Amino acid sequence: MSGSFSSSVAGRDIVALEGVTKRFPGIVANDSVDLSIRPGEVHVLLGENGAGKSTLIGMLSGLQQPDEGRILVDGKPTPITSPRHALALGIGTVFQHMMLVPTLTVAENLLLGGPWWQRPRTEELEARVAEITRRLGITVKLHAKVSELSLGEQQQVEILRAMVRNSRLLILDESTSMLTPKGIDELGALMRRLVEQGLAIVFITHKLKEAAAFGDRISVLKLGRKVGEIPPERFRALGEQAIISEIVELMFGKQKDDPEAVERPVRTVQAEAAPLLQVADLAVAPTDNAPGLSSISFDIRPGEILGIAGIDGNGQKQLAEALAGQRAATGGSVRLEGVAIEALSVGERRRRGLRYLTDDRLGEGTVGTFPVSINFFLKQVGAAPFWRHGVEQRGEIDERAAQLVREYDVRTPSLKTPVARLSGGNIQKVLLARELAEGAKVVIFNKPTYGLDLANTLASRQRIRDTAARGLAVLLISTDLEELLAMCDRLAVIANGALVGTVENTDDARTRIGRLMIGLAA
Amino acid sequence: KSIAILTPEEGTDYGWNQQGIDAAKAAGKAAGVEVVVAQGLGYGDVRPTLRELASDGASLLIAHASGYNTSAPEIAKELKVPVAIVDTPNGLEKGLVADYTLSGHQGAYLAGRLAAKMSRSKSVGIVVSGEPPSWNSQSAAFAQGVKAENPDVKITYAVIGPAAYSDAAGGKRVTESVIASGADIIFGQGNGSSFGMLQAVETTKAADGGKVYFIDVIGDKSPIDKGFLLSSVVWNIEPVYAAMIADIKADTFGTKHYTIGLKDDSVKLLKTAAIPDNVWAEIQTLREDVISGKIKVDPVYDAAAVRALMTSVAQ
Amino acid sequence: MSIDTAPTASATALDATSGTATRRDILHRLLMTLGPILIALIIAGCILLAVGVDPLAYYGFVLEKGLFSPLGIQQTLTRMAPLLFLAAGLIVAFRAGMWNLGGDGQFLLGAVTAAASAPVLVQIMPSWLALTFSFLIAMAVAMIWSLIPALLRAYQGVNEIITTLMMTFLGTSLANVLVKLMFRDPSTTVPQTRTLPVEDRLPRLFETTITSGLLLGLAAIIIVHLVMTRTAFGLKLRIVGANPRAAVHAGLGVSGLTVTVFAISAGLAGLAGAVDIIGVQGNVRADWNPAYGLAVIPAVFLARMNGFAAIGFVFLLSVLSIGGESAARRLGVPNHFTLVLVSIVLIVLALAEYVDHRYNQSRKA
Amino acid sequence: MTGLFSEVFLSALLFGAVTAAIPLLLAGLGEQMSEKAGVLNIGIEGMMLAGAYLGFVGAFYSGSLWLGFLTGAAGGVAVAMIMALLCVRIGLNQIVIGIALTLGLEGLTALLHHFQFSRSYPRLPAADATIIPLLSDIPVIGPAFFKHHLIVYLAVALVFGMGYLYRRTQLGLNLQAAGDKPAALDVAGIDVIRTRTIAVLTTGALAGLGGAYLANVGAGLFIPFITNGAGFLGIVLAMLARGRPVWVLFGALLFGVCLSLTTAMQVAGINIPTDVIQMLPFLAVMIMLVLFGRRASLPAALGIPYERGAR
Ligand SMILES: Nc1ncnc2c1ncn2[C@@H]1O[C@H](COP(=O)(O)OP(=O)(O)OP(=O)(O)O)[C@@H](O)[C@H]1O
Ligand SMILES: Nc1ncnc2c1ncn2[C@@H]1O[C@H](COP(=O)(O)OP(=O)(O)OP(=O)(O)O)[C@@H](O)[C@H]1O
Ligand SMILES: [Mg+2]
Ligand SMILES: [Mg+2]
Repeated sequence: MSGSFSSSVAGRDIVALEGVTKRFPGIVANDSVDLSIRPGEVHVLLGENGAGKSTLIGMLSGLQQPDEGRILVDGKPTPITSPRHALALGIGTVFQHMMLVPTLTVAENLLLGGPWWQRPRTEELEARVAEITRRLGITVKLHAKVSELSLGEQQQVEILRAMVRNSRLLILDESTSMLTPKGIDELGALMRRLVEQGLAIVFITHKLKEAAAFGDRISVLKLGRKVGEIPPERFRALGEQAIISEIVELMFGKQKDDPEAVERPVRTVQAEAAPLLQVADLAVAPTDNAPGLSSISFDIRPGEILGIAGIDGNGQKQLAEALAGQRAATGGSVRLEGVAIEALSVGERRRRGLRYLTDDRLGEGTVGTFPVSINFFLKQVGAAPFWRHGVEQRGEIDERAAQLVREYDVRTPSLKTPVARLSGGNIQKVLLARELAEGAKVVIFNKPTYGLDLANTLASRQRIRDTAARGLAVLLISTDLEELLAMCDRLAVIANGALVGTVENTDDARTRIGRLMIGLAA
Repeated sequence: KSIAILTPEEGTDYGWNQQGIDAAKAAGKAAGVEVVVAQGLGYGDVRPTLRELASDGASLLIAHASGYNTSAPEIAKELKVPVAIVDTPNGLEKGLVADYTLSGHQGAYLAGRLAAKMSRSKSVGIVVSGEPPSWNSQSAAFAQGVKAENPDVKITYAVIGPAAYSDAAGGKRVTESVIASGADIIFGQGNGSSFGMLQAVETTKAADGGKVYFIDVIGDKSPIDKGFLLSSVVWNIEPVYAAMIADIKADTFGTKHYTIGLKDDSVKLLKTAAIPDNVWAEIQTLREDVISGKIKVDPVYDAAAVRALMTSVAQ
Repeated sequence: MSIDTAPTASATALDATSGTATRRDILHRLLMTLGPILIALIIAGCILLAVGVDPLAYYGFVLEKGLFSPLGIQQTLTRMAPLLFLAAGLIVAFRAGMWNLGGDGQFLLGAVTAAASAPVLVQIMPSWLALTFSFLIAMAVAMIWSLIPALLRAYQGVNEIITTLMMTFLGTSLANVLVKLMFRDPSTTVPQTRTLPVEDRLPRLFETTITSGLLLGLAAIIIVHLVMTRTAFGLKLRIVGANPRAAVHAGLGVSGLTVTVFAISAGLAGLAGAVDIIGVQGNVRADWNPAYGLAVIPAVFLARMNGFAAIGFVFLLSVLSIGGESAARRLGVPNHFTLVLVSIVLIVLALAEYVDHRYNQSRKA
Repeated sequence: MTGLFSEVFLSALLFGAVTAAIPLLLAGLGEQMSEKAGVLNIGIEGMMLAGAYLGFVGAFYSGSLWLGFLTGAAGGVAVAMIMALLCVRIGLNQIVIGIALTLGLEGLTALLHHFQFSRSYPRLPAADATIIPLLSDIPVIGPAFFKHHLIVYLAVALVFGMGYLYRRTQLGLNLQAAGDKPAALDVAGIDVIRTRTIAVLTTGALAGLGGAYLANVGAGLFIPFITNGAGFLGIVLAMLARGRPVWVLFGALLFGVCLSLTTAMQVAGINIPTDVIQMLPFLAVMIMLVLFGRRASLPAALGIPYERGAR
């Protein structure tokens, strides 16, 4: 693929890390990591949640300084002191968390960083963006406010921003997590074109197939240490399956072929049983920056997993929030076990067994500054046995929290650690533990594996299957079609706030869903 | 042995606080007792200071602010120390509480006569930074004096704000407006804000292009005057304090009201170079009439009554 | 829709420490408080030297007259009563992420209504009952006064910093209007309310001049502290404060809680006014505004919204204000110097906390 | 009663309204800039006092108003530097430091005044007015609005300059980003700390200038506590204006007009207590908030210190 090119510049690292170590209170996030980044290569960085990938990126982009070790740029030791410095060195980063100003337009965000006395050079930018987008085959709405864009669109803007800056090294931290399968393929093709033009790319993902498909070189981090590297020569020599199994071996130390390709277990959907959740003609008014919902209807029976597929930003969040009671519905009915609940509060719906696992873990799922232990019980504040007569029972809370930490394998320095300090995957485990606790009847999962590493993804999926197997009704919202096909009994497709069709998950489901998603009849 | 005076602000205001402190010092000196000055105490709770001064051995506490007239008698009873308070004529208690309700209304009346005589535009203004009783009585008497002298003189009355004592900018702004309404003599009352009034008078021309004059109250601002001070209703509180000290010695403290007035010059009009001698002579005659009772000036303390007087006067 | 998660987050940064403190922690905190105060005194001492006053003499008087003399300590403790109530009210609001900066308006309205009702009520019912009623009236009035900012924040998302600041300007004026026009004592020329006789006020403690309002204040702040740290209700408020979206997600009635928080906070401020009037002042004069709120706000922050620490800081403020006045008088410094002293103490304490925090972090890493 | 509202008197009232509005305008514009950049500047009252004091000292000793404005602005900047150092650089709590600075400057300026001026109470001569030809000949309006010191027109021009700055320049973008999402600004290569420092220092300069105007032109002298809460009004104005400088101007004028209204009503003999009239501007704004409240949103990162890479 890139052979001809990389051989010509082989051996010249743009950036190299030597023995880089970074510590945070209570944790060594990076432990003597060596890494070489070369032009013409897509260097894939893999690792579990909390392995230290983003920390490494933070040091490359000037957000953080290593405690030990050094960074070489063009062979010279160069402490990268600030993001500005990193940009000046030609290092452009698309961060894992959105780094756009929501109240500014796309154009203004792209212009951010110019000399302060200048008028923003909009015309110049427009020309430049037109050229880049044409080359990349994407479109961006330059004059839309960022807050009005879907997460996927925002991610495109961030990639575009790195391009506009003429980066020599482009870092993408989990940039595919918000994209559709088609978008992911396009991004892959784009990366290929960019490295062919001589750029270096660092690409972080949790999806091994992406790693195998787009990478030239793979490094694997584990608990802050680099545990292995597959250099380009070896990479090209192996097939996709071989690469994946080698990665899995590096990451988990055990051999297993494509771990994502689990058999869909035959489940016992009680076809004759009364639906646990019945939704009829649900409607929600649109807001400034989100589409509304119109006449959403579906049923879910006990033990059934209904998937909601669709491109991000088509009303998935609105649907989940309307069901959970967080968003006012303008019409329609929601019945839980036959009882109308559409007029009930969030808390009351939860007490009746409706659970909602949000996709916004830090924004609304947790209180970042509160300890892990309390975050397990955020939705049960005041309930026995953790509170008696309104008074906190710290012993009970800690005991149960410790139990949940074990049961759900939450990796945390202690129960008292503020939850925001955990990595994304571990925060997700806290949420799972909270939502699946006793009394659940219907569970809404919104992008449950977004940002999770492979092991956590698999574990979460297994939890969801177990949930259904216990006779609960599950609504699974995801932008990952593979995930939906691997999990669901039926799939509905959402587009522009309406369900455009529902299909049974049979062999031809993939194509039928695909047709629905691009606006054709199934 | 020693007496103490408590004032809400620093005794450098050429006004109420300074007059009180200076008088206490003078009276103390005359009687051979030490004077402790507690100034700048604000208008909050002065019980701590009162208690401390009493425990330090002061044998008379002069609570020189109407805001202190609840706390001081309480401390008097608690610690059996004589206190003197202001503006509370019915608060007397033998041996413990004496009142000195000071009112310069007689002087203000003369100031009104003076202003009416001297106003070229036949329009004078009263600017106050708040409406405490002692100011009200002077505002009212001033208006009465103006009208008695010449009913055709227009009086403009303006309050800067409810408690704009330190609002110098407000003092200047309101005074300028009042001058614009035609006044060429301003009768001004207000602590810090009165310096703003003075500044306005100094920097604003009257409608006829001439000087605007300022009549001050309580203190004597001539040391800082730039030639715009027409007069001042000056209070001399020393006789009051001297009488108090004497009453304590004679064991008659708390049995009488102390007042100030034209009679013993404890209220007097300040003579400045701006007042022609013939006018001054006329004012002196009027002074005799007030003292003799031929002219009766009654104090009006209530803000609403003062305003009523102004509007009725203004017509 | 970014209503104002803004100051919220900085509040919660402080809120993380709601856990129990060990003895060593307390000792450490004590050191980290006394040390900076010493430094602040040195800085302020330089200013004193510059104006020709012996700083040692000054501080000697501050300590003697504010702390070590029997009279001084009694005055200091008496001064604390309203401040403690205000601090308690601020703790509730700040922990819940509501920036109630309207404490002074609520305080004054509470004070005026207490002053208006108590002298009347004591004539028709037993004293204790009358005072209880006065307290309740003051609390209720302050609560009602907070309703507008509370509802605006809860249902319209209007930032409460603006509304409470404005309501404080309004409340101050309204309190004056009430004193001058409605509750004015007809027997005095000075516009003020009727005076509650000394014997009907809150009893003094033992043989001292310390008001029993101090005990009420202590009780209030300790109860508030325990409720905020140990109960489900307190946790709910803290969740709302730390992450309002998480509160919605968790099914908490955020709007209702917001109104409740404002009511409690304002109610406590109203009680502060009442305890000052019923315990000490006896009446309210027109244009009276001690502006305690402004000084208590930083104290509550420095205490990291911890009730016990707040007691300490309120005590410190009281010592400084009582002793500072006395020292200034004795040495011929204008009383305004106390303001400078308090300001320097606050800044150095804030700095010390930062240094301490940094040190802890680097040690852990 | 006919003579009461002569043209001269009406224009004096409006003139007074403008004079009273200018310090509020400058303070509000300054506060607005801080808030835009994410710093809640509660210490603005202290900055105004510093400006008032130093501005007066400068003008009094040099005899030049312009030098006074300069020293006043410098005084505001000096206080703002403490604020920037403590709250922006090292991230101390903005409310604690703001209140502490206000208290400290209240005390310090009163102290300095005590030692320096409390026996002489010096006063400045009248500020010389720049008379705008033609416009100043309009009856009532002319003398009220077009016979002010040059600094007044500059302050009004500044309103539009700020509007341009916020909407049309790179610095405007930077400020908004610093208030709404500082991390995004940082990774775009702009130093957040520096941006916020610039904003806070500008606030100091404007507040100091406002204080100097208040002392030198508004009052013509300095006395302790002369600002009387103008800084806090500036905060309210800035928050209500939601990032739009013209709204600060409208708000400041509203307050100024209400103050003059007090005088007008008294002179007209309308007997409403001054307390009630003083409540009017606040009541007006409260009613506006109740009616249009939802729109009063603030920058997302307001009051939160920025620390690079913090989680
Ligand atoms: N600023 C910080 N303060 C404290 N701890 C931190 C900080 N940043 C990262 N960590 C910790 O360092 C470890 C590595 O985190 P990092 O974000 O680099 O992981 P990651 O590999 O990117 O994980 P993920 O796949 O979940 O994004 C985690 O345990 C995290 O909790
Ligand atoms: N290698 C480089 N190439 C181009 N410019 C550089 C380089 N290193 C530093 N600079 C410039 O030097 C200046 C100082 O950098 P920077 O803003 O990072 O430093 P700082 O303000 O001292 O620290 P901080 O990053 O904490 O703000 C910036 O203007 C930056 O653009
Ligand atoms: Mg990461
Ligand atoms: Mg992640």
